[in-house]
Amino acid sequence: MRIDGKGIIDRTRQARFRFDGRDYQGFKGDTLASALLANGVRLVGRSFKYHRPRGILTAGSEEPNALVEVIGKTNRTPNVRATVQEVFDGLETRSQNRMGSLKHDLLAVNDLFAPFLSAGFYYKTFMWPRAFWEKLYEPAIRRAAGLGSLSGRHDEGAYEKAWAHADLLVIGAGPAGLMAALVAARAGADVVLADENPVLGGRLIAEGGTLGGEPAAVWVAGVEAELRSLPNVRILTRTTVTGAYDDGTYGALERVGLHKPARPDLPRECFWRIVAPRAILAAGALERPIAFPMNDRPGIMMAGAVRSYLNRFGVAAGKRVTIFASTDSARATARDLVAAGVQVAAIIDPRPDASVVEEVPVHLGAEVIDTRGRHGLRSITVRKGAESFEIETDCLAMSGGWNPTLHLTSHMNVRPRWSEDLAAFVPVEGAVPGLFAAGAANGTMSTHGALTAGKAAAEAALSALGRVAGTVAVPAAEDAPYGHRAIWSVEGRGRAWLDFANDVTTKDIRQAAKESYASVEHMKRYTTQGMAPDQGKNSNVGALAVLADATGRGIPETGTTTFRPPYTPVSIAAMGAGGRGAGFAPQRFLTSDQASRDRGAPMIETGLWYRPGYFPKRGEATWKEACDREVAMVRQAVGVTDVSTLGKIDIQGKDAGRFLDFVYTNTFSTLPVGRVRYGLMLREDGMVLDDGTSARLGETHYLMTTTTAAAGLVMRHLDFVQQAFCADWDLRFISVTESWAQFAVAGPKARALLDSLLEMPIGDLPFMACAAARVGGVEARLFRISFSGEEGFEIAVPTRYGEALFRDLLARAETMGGGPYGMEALNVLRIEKGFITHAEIHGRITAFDIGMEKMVSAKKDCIGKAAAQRPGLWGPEREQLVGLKATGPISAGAHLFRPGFAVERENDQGYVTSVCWSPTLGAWLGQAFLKDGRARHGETIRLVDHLRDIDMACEVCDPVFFDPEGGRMRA
Amino acid sequence: MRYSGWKVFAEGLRGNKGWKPAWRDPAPKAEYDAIIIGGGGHGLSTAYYLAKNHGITNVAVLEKGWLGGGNVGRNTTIVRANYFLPGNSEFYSHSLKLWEGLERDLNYNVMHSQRGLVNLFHSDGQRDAFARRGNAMINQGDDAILLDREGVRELLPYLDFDNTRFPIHGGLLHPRGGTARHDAVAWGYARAADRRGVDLIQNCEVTGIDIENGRIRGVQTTRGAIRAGKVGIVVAGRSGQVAAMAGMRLPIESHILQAFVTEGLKPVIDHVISFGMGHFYISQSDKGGLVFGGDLDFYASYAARGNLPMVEHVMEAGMTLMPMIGRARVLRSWGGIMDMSPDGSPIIDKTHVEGLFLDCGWNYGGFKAVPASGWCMAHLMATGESHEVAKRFRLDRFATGHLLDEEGTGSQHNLH
Amino acid sequence: MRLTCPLCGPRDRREFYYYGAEDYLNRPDAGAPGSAWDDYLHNRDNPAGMTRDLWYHEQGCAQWLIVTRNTVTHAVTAVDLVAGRQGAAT
Amino acid sequence: MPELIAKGPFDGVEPLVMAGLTLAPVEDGPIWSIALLPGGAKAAAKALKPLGLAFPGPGGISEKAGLRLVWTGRDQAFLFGDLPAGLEGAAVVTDQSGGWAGVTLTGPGAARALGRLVAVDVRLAAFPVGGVVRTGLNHMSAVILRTGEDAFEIRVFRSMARTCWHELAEVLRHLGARAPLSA
Repeated sequence: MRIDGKGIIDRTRQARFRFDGRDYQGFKGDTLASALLANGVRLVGRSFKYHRPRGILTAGSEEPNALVEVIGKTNRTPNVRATVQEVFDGLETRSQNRMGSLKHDLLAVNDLFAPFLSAGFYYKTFMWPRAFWEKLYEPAIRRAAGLGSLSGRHDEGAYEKAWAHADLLVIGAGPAGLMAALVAARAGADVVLADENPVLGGRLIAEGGTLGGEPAAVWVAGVEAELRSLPNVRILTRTTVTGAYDDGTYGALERVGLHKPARPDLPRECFWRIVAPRAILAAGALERPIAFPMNDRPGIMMAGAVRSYLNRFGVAAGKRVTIFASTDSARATARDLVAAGVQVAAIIDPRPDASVVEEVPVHLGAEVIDTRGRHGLRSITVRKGAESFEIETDCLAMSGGWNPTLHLTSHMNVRPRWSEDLAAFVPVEGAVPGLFAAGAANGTMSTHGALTAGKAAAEAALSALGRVAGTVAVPAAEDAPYGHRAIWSVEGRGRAWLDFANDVTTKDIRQAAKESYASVEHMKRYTTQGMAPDQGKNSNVGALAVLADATGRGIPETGTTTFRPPYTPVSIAAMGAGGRGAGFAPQRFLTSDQASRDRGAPMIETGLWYRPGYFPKRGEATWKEACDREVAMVRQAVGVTDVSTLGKIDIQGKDAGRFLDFVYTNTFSTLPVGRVRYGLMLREDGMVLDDGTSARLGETHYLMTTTTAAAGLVMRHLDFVQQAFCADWDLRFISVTESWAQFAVAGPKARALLDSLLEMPIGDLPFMACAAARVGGVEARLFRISFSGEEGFEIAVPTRYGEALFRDLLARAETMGGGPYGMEALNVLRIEKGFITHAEIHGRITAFDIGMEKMVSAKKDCIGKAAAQRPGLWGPEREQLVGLKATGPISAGAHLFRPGFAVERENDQGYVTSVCWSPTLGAWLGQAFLKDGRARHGETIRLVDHLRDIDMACEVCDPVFFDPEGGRMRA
Repeated sequence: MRYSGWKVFAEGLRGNKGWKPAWRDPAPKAEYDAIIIGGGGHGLSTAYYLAKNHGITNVAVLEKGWLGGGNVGRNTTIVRANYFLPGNSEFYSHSLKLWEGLERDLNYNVMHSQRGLVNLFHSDGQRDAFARRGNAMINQGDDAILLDREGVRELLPYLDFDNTRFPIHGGLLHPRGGTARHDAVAWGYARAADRRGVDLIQNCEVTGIDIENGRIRGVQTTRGAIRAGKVGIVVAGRSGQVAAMAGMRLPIESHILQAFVTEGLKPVIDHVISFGMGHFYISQSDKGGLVFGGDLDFYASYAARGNLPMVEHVMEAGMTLMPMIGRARVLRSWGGIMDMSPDGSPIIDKTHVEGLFLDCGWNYGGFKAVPASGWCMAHLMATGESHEVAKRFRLDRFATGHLLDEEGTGSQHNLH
Repeated sequence: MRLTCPLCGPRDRREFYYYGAEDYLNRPDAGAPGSAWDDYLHNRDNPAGMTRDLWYHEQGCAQWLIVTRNTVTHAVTAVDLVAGRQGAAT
Repeated sequence: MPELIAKGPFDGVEPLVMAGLTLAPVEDGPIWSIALLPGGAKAAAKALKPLGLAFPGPGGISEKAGLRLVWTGRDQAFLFGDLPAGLEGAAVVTDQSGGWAGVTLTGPGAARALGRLVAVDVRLAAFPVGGVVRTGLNHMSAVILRTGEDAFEIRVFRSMARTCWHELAEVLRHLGARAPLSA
């Protein structure tokens, strides 16, 4: 029911929305909850376990009951708090966690079985027969459990992540927060002011009242206007600070577009990373329910929420309201209702000594012991001393006291402190370095107290930041002492709920304690108390009190569970913004990328790079046909492939050679200028890190090549070795991978092809040599190296000429019966030749395993040399690199067994790392690691791949299958 | 008291007033035959199997906090046997077999659910590496199926097959892999051990280890000195500190592993999915929450809480792999303290002190190992000999080079 | 978590790569016994409290850093250049 | 004789104007990495002096007559422009030309826009005009120069040009879509 003249909603702007298929009318400024209440809708959800009818309990993000699904054009969002979702024209919502209609939820039968569904019942049954768990019990449990549902469709919505740096972060824009922001802003500090609500003011809006003689809202508007006028202030409304992390880093979720119809590019939400050396937590306090019998019916609400709906939204939560509270603030709610013309049937205040000022029936020292009303509250039963009586009412406003909203202060493991006078936990100063609580969040309950505390907190922050605070006057405001008496639960016959969302009752807590789950963590985990969407914001302290009572311990001894981020749930899409599709990792493109795609080459991810798999020709049905052709092309004519992804590190200085001697197992200081050498690099633990060729370009100038996969790894490794062990050596190095486009030209006609475009012919450049060259007027580098086994060269030009050179090379190659070749052919060529890749050097492989122990120079120390001497890394028990030859298909990943032995782990002889069909040799070839393999050449071994259904006899041989003398490379 | 459906029914009828404590709350005795330091999953299962398999019932489990308060109560509940190196293979295979009978053995429903685990791969190289793994699993007697892209699509149609940064080439399906209710595992073992006479002593922190000329004598605790001829250190997460009391310096670095759970949702993910390229894995609990996580925060820490960079990385991985979870909201995040060893495999071994045994280095594979770890640790403590399936988990293997490095990342603790 | 790089100033943790304990700086001599290498590569004090470990400013100046910090509170008390330390020279 | 036509990383890419901001490619000339050798500082300074350049300290830029010397690491700077003589022995010089993809982000609010994307503090006190930072542009490492209060030059590895453009364009698109919102 709307109350004329109350609230800050814009009654000139109507919003039509739907809930469970029915149309309703709200106003701009309404939440779904306030609009539903205004329309007299009380039943909005079903509880998690018993599927009890539930209504709206709160007016904030802590809402445990009123969770709904918001239906968008392309997708839907589950578990949306009706108390947070703002209404707009066209908003479509529906209730969730029901089978059938909300009113007639079939799963409500669970409530009848409640006695058999007590805490932890599922740990004690469903164990027989074994197979029934997955097939029967669990599916049933899963279907019944859960709340809202995802659509299963990709979330196409726009999301954003952003950073902000400030001197001061103010969390919450109530009296304390606004005052703190104002004081800090006037002193010139960079301030970020974040508040969960669309409007500033917090309790000042919810409670109304006056500040400095004027309506609170007017004061708020004045402060907001000033803050918005200052360039050093950033106001983030609809923004919840969700986590406190190390060194002044805070996570915050901004609801950017959720209160509007979806718009392209408009983020639904933005996840902020806010960095501030100081922060003030002014998040206020949360009101506690009372665990009295049958306290979960729609219409039973928090007193503060009832007050907020009245003052902020102009909505009466009921026609005939009763109050059950042990706080003065709830009595104020009653007075606000009366003043607004809403009937208050009675005030039930358990405090015998509480004052009576309201002109309504007040029952002191009384308690509510029962309620009625199937889908909404109809009446309550009150017990006063010996007598008990019934009161007709459709809305009960309850208050068992207030809990400071201190969650962020315990995100770093420091547990809050119990305050006897407040009967609540309060923050421990310094719990989160740089974060200071002020106002109700710190246990200062009066408005004036909050204003003063906010001012003081800002002044303290300013002096810590080395700034001087100006004089800011604190407006006169309500300053009554915090009148309350803790009341946790009321004894009675019916169930009394603590955790509404998870259906945890006082009985469950007492049972858990009795069953040995008496520590607070055990109780929580056994009963699921506090593990629902509200994370126990409404119920944890009450549950703790009940547990303390059940175990005969005090509340502080019983302790509290740790609060962990996020304060309110954050969507995966918001924290994962930017990760969708290709955004997850940078994409790296070769200069030849377009030219390769122009030829229809499928591009394969290798690390962050994209490289061509093969270059299909018309008439080729499979990748293998193309691959076979490309291999033959290289062997018989000439092939061109882009090798720019290999890491290139330019190393210069008098000690460059000495440095390479230290990081490579073999010696480079003796390498003549103009020559290239294959190098093996170990990790300090003796395993092979990487391999590649390094060239000596000048007396003090080397160029190291790494594999594509290990380029970054090697750079980091070299930086470490140099900075840690030889910082004073005369040498510097830098990656030049991106500065050069480099292409391999291989095959019998490679020389002819290159001579046709180089300004000077290759001449007698020997194998494993390098030289400066010029092509098309451009400085180039020429290396005579081969990864294919053919006479091969690599030509490098500055990156900007890469595409032009690649296209030119292909054009020329094609006139010679050659052309481009891709990763597939490259892999076949290297296997035929016995070269290894990271499929072989996979991190568990030593130089000995690949037969390169002689490459570990005995004359010098090098990284990894010592650890490689460990006894377990030598001898016949080690699996050693071998070649495999087979007449039929074989597979990488297969394991090797002695013929005649059972195929089981105990008999495992090794495994296959790479295989290919060799068009050159007309056989299936493989590389494998085999126990004592080098001694077993010629032996027949059984290759078994269960997964691909392959069982093949192979000949063990030397890994070099093709041209073992290397005549073709040196030709 | 034996648990059963009938018991639940009967208790329901009389208002659940008859339930008895799941375990006693005894005061520590002056002496025990064996002491287990650490009341986590591994410690409790060690005590249970000492009693059940070896008849050693005069045992105390000393827990500085509350039972199951360590990583057994802070993990993503995945149970699998998909290792490929001899040494790991047989151990986790043995563990999975124990899991499959655990409910009836413990008379406690730990909700072990074999919903199937899929490891996705994104290149031919990864496919072959997983093939090697899958074949090793089958050679060990476990199960594995290699799925191609279409096979994965059939199983997990909601993944993003079109736009994800690292296209899905296929996956290795481990049908017997799955999940269990983590707390229930600790409680089930605790109750079962207690019923066999083991004393479970909570809020009892070990402050010293008494050694006399190379032999264990007992321990000093916040509840007094307790003597024992055999002591097992089973405190993954704190192994370094406790071992130091016996003068040991371990090959272990402690790291944070964060994990996340969303609000409850109706069933949407049936399997356990692991996305290697993104260091992301996910499953859905019976309560409906999506339970997921990623890699370590990577810096040594005992804070049991992490920071945003890894949080964001995990969420981004989820969004590139399966954007349908975008609107699920993360309800809670937590961090466990991982014993990271230099080869990613655990240690179950004797120490230089006679009668002092060590069970540690579980990296982030500890949960699924709970049954076999206790089984083998109990065997070692009872017989003085390593159990057949755990004989490679030696403390000296790093010195000798007999490594069990599944990741192949070498002697850098946080890379495993 | 933020580290103040001696060259680049305060930066978010995500710009850095973590290696491990400071031990990795104390590389034994080539001839040192196996136990020395075992300690160097594997065994750690792994303190719950103050520690010194190695970070690399990968997205920044590419410097290796020695960070003095607390493993329980995550408080960072000092960040120094590896290259600038005593004995960096050999 | 082949004719090799040079191609930049952003050839054919038009500037993007949105939310009052302009994202545009930069055409770079020669880029030289100059890394001082141990004890080479004096000699390097001597070689740079005639050009009116000083070797910059961390975060610094030395600029004169079209030459720009930008700090990029410990005892290391990138020279944008032609290489002077006389650095031999004092420093290691490496050609980085063409290895970097550069864009400018300019217009009112450019600082806040960039600040949304990068983890570093871009407020003037932390990142003054005429300064440089090496930091992450989301998942890429970048070299970012501040040429004005609301003007930046951003460089990443050439191969990542597309991702760099995408990341920045996203920021602009989101800001553009937010603009009509009343806070």
